Amino acid sequence: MTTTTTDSISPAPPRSHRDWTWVARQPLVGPLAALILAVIVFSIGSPRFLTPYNLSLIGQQSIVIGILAVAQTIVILTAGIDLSIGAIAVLGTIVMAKTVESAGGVGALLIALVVCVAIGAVNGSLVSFLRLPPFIVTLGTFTAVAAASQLYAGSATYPVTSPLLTFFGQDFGVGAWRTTLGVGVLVIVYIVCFYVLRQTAGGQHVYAVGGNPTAARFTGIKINRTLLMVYIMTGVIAMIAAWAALGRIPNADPNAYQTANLDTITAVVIGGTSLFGGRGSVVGTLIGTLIVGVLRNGLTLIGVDNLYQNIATGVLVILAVAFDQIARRRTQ
Amino acid sequence: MTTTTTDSISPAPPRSHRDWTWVARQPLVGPLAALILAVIVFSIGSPRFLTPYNLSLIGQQSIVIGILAVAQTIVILTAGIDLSIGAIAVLGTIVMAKTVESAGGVGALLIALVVCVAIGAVNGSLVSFLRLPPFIVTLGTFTAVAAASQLYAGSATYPVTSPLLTFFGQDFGVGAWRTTLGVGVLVIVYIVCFYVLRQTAGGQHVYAVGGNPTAARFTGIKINRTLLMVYIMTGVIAMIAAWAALGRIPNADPNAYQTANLDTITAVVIGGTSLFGGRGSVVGTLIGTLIVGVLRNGLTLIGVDNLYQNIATGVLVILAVAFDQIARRRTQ
Amino acid sequence: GGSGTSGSTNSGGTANVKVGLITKTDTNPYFVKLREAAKAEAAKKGADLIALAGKFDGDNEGQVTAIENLVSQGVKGILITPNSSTGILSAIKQARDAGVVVIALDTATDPANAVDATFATDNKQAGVFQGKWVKGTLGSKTPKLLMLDGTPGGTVDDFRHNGFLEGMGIAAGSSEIAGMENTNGDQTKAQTAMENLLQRVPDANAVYTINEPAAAGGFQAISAAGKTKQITMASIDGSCTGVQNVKAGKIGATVMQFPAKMAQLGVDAVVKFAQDGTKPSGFNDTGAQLITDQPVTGLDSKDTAWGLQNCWG
Amino acid sequence: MTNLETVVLEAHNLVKRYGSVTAINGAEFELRAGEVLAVIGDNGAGKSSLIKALSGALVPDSGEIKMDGETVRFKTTLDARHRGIETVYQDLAVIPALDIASNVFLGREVRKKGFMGTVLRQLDKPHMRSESMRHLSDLKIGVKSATQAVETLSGGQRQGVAVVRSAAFGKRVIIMDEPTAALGVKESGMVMDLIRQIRERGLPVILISHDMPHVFEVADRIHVHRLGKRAAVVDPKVRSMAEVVALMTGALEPTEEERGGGA
Amino acid sequence: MTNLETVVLEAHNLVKRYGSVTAINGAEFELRAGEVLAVIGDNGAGKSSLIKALSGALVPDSGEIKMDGETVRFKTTLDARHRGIETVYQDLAVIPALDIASNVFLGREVRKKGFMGTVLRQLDKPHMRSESMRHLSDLKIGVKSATQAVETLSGGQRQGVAVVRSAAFGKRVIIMDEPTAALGVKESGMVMDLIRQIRERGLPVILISHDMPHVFEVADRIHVHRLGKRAAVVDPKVRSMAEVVALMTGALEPTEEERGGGA
Ligand SMILES: Nc1ncnc2c1ncn2[C@@H]1O[C@H](COP(=O)(O)OP(=O)(O)OP(=O)(O)O)[C@@H](O)[C@H]1O
Ligand SMILES: Nc1ncnc2c1ncn2[C@@H]1O[C@H](COP(=O)(O)OP(=O)(O)OP(=O)(O)O)[C@@H](O)[C@H]1O
Ligand SMILES: [Mg+2]
Ligand SMILES: [Mg+2]
Repeated sequence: MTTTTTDSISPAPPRSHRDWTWVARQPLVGPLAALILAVIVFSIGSPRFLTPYNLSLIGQQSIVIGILAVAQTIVILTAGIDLSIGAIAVLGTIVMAKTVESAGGVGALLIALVVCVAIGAVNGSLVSFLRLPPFIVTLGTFTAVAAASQLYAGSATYPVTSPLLTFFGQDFGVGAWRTTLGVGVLVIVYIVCFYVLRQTAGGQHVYAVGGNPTAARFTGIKINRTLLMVYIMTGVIAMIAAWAALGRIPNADPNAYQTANLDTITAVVIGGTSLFGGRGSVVGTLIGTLIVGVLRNGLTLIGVDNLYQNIATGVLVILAVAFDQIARRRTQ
Repeated sequence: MTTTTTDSISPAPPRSHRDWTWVARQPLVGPLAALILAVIVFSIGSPRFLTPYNLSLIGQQSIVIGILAVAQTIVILTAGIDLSIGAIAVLGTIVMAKTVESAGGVGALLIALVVCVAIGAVNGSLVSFLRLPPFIVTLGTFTAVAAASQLYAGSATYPVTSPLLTFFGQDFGVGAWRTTLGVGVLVIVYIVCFYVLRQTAGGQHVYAVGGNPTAARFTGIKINRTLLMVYIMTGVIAMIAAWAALGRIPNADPNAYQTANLDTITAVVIGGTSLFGGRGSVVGTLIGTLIVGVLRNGLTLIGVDNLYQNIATGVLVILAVAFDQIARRRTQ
Repeated sequence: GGSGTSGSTNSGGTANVKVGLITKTDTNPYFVKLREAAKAEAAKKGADLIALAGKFDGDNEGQVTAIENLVSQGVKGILITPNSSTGILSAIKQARDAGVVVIALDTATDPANAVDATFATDNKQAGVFQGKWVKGTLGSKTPKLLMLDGTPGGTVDDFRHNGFLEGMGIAAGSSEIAGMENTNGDQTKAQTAMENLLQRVPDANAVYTINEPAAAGGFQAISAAGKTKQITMASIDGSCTGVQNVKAGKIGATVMQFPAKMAQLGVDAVVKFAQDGTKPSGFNDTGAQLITDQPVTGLDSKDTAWGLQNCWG
Repeated sequence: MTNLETVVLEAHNLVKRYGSVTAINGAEFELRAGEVLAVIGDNGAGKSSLIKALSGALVPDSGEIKMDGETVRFKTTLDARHRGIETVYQDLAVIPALDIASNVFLGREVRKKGFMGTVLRQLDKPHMRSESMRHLSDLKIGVKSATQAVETLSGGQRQGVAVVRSAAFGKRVIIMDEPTAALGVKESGMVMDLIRQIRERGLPVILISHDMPHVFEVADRIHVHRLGKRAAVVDPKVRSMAEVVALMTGALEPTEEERGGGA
Repeated sequence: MTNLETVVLEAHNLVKRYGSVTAINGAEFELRAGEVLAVIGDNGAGKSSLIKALSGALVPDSGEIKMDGETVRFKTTLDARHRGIETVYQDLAVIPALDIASNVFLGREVRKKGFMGTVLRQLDKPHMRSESMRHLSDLKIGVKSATQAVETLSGGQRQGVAVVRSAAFGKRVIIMDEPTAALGVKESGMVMDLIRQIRERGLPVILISHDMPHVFEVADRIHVHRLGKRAAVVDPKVRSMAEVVALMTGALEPTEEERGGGA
């Protein structure tokens, strides 16, 4: 696949040297090492940590933020940011819960999909056609959507019993290794988005639009269409997250997931994706999500209080990122 | 000051045309026009809006966020972001309130200054020497500092009576036009930072570091020192904001100003500063702060309900930014 | 959600009893008091207390995660100030199925029998006390009411708000409500909100506040506008700062709640369960007490001296 | 002067202002079928702005662009591309974080055959890589692998990637804005060869260059740009290098015919 | 070969690897007092990497750099600058949003005299502007005003700003990496003049260029770089242009003396 022409630089440094730098230069080594380290430490700290049940718990606790973080990754790859994504998912849960009686399970899902996609399309149109800063646009829709959720829910919460809406709460697995379908959805969303970003033209255009917008424009990429599609996709993913959320907590609550935006951005940044666009991957985001989940769970298992957990999480996240930087700097 | 050499392009389009684009191309026309428009609309909507007392109120309500937003602007100009700035200011108020009895007013101010600068220096060191993403670093210090405030305050609030600490709450003015010294502090902080950014070498370096870090490095700018100084300055400004906050509310509360980070970033972005660094000004931020303050005040005066106020603010902020974009696009 | 069952029963006999506490947030002074009291009680009884919390009011996901992790950790009992919703019910059910005793503190679940027992205040009743006092103080004046609310949709917020209106005898949406603003229970936001409200309704005469920080912010604005004489304001919480403010005349009256009492009762119940398997049950009202130095006839109240002895924080 | 050769691309009275700077100031332009037209001029004369207007990268304030005699309005580079105009821009239009193959095929990616390609829209990366490497080695530009990110290439290698892209895909007109500016002697030579090959394929080329020997080597006609407009079109067989440079700087006046657009 | 002329800047056995790419592969380097040394080589040969190592913009993995016979370690460009080395980089080191004057004086801003300058540290913007304009017009680079943001300049004008910066401030050594790549005929000529003037001032210049006529016009010696190391140093008075190009591509073997670093 690769041709070395005779004129290129001699590519023959001693093997031992090369092997090491090759590993350390991979963008995800840092976060991955941090994740593995955390797992090892907590396994020693608590005998319960590595049990199938507990690992399944960590997976379940990561479902909603994990799914939303995929969408956030794609938006950030275009040099954007989405502050409204959590609010869209919350509105999605409320729409599902309130329409399921009259419209039925499938109907409720479709209505929620339409609503989420419509909001995504509004974000996308403002960002692409009017070239407004995504921060302001999504802050605006965040405020508006959150208020709309409150008004629509009449500030009440809605328990959900429909088997279709809570479908992703069901168990599956083999022997002691059981988890919920929601974890499966999480995995599938990651695989699909990974494929789209890496193996399709649309994915390449996402990187191009974020990496060098002028160049993307010059090469004839339809920037507006790419951005619009990205925000619409965000709406779709938010709807999936909403559905999975009802599987995990069968209750639609306008006050839920208020920190989802910050949480998803944190997962994305820990995963090594640049906030300036054009660089990063969803795999990093998955690792970032898991790091946060493992810390939260592990610190509880070893009996650390919330207040100290917050401090510890902050410090450990900084360490994880620092580790990454240092590993990469050694090879520069 | 400017020499037109004979070889440069002929600069003689018809005057009428040039005059108009010149105005519309100024970076702050959009936000300024939006602010003026809002003022006009609210003046018509409520007879109380344009009273000296009400205008002074808007000024007072803008003091703390306005001062913090200056620091946020400088950080964002370096392509960074500071999520900890509100938490630092809150810790500042608690330190002042808790040390004033033993250390006296001046002592309390000095201790608070040391604490705020120390946290800023931690942020700055991690961002500059370890090259960690500012988002993660300041999210970490935010969590840690917020928790530290809770622990240090024992989750209680501290009323402040020291005349020095509440000094900026005093009135001044002529006739009906009265306001507090805090508004004066706000204005002074803006003037000083404007001067530093525009008229000193350090300020130029802030733009350079944010605009093109490689180029800044190649031209021999001390990037690390510049970044460190910026975050230290953030600490200083946070301490001033804390002092001014006690002038406005003579009570130190670990739960205060939780949305300060988002509020300052919003003001910065509305003011036309790019989140990608290197472009923007504190004047824009001041206008951004005032836009938000005017909307909040004006919407209450004309009797808009809270939830609808949120929606309206979101929409109006988007409109303000859209206005700016369209004005500038017409001239591109 | 959630799956499987865990071997959460405490196998080691030598270890201390482990008690989990989950509050709505870990920054609200009210919950901080509750946490501190629980810690103290646990220390006294030789139990280990792990304190967790949601990230914000309404963080169901955070509370569910906390329950799951505590069960996985192997606690004997969980004390929880549940969020508004029924959202955490299935997680509570799983915990109980795993042999953990679950006790609601401060706020009842819906339905109440989703937990083993409840030690709580009736927030609605507290709101009614506040409303009755304001109405009694206004006397024959037609109320022109400003409301400094908390967070839209919070259960406690709704209970207090509705209770207040009931105590005042005002229907929701009545024209006597001259203005409402959300303050998130934050002093700064409350001050800004009150400043702006007073610009719109300069002749307001009654103010409802969601909690004492909001009342402090409200007072700041009212006194700056020189309207302290004209306006009657009350609050709910019973923190020592709040009672001080009542004593200083900044707040007319406050309704005291007793977080420490709930926490002590809760910890005791779990320890007892660990010792002899007795499960607590039922709803146990820990009470609400109107505190004011300007009593209204026909309304039970205590003065600030009593309040300062019994306050929290 | 009338001429009998077919005009492929022409522009009349183009104007583009940036605030008080007039980058294009009533420029004329004419490209004939199958010719190599060099565009030369001082720095800041407006050459890049002119070809940006011709390729849709900027929309002129006024003036007219015609292709095959028909008036066209290019709002984006895509509009121009659909008409078969491919451009190498001076501000290199590459995406730093993407690899060489992705950059070469950006905007016209090749999908796999069969189910994976048509339904799942999977890219045929191996194909794109081998094609890119083939084109690059045609230009004797040595890179190690098509999976290398463009940001790790040397200045010249990057330039090579941009040249390859336009040369490989141009259907009607190929525009190159200083394609050899960063290239070595050998690589520049290959680009000159490439331009000749393109002309042999019958495609016209617009070449902006400051390198007079190169210009005189390949150009059929030379468009001299000065102060935002066309000052003259000269025949390199008639005018010497020194004369052309003098025309460019205004030291020499063009003949009436040259001023009007040449023969 | 020993030589009697003073060596100002030299490097021995420099190595710099990027993962599996070796950009500098045991390179030697020697710059003598008062000379113009041209560095030439194919794209990707490692010329830019070499001068980045010499100017502190990258830290080599191994090898030694000496200035005036004394070993130096440049960790940043500032270290090199303190020693009087000024560089024009190929990846233009300009700040797009700042104006021309600020770019020219970046990192060595001039403050006002008196109270405003010493206490309030105010910049002397009028002075910096007029100085920048003076330098630019010395190079015959026409720009409208020194307050124009660099991002609005044409490619060549930007290059001019970068050249002006180094030429104006170099004290011991001036390094230029393809300074004329984007410049017009006239402007390139001015840069060549400038290089001669600098030599007359007694300062040595390192010039990387792909333009052989330019190289032969000003260079005293030519350093030929190939596959990451120095292949030869030749005397332009001895070797012809064709021979040098052949050396560069490996078609011709250098003499023993040339291989060793020339006379
Ligand atoms: N975006 C812009 N804003 C303001 N002025 C601009 C902009 N782009 C170009 N200009 C100005 O327009 C003029 C022409 O620029 P252009 O890039 O077309 O020149 P050029 O002939 O290609 O020069 P070069 O040979 O140096 O590349 C220059 O004076 C430049 O400063
Ligand atoms: N940051 C980097 N990461 C990986 N490889 C790099 C990096 N920088 C340079 N290289 C590689 O090192 C080699 C030498 O590059 P360099 O820029 O020094 O070449 P050059 O001689 O200046 O070429 P040109 O004449 O094209 O400017 C090239 O093969 C390039 O791909
Ligand atoms: Mg150009
Ligand atoms: Mg180079």
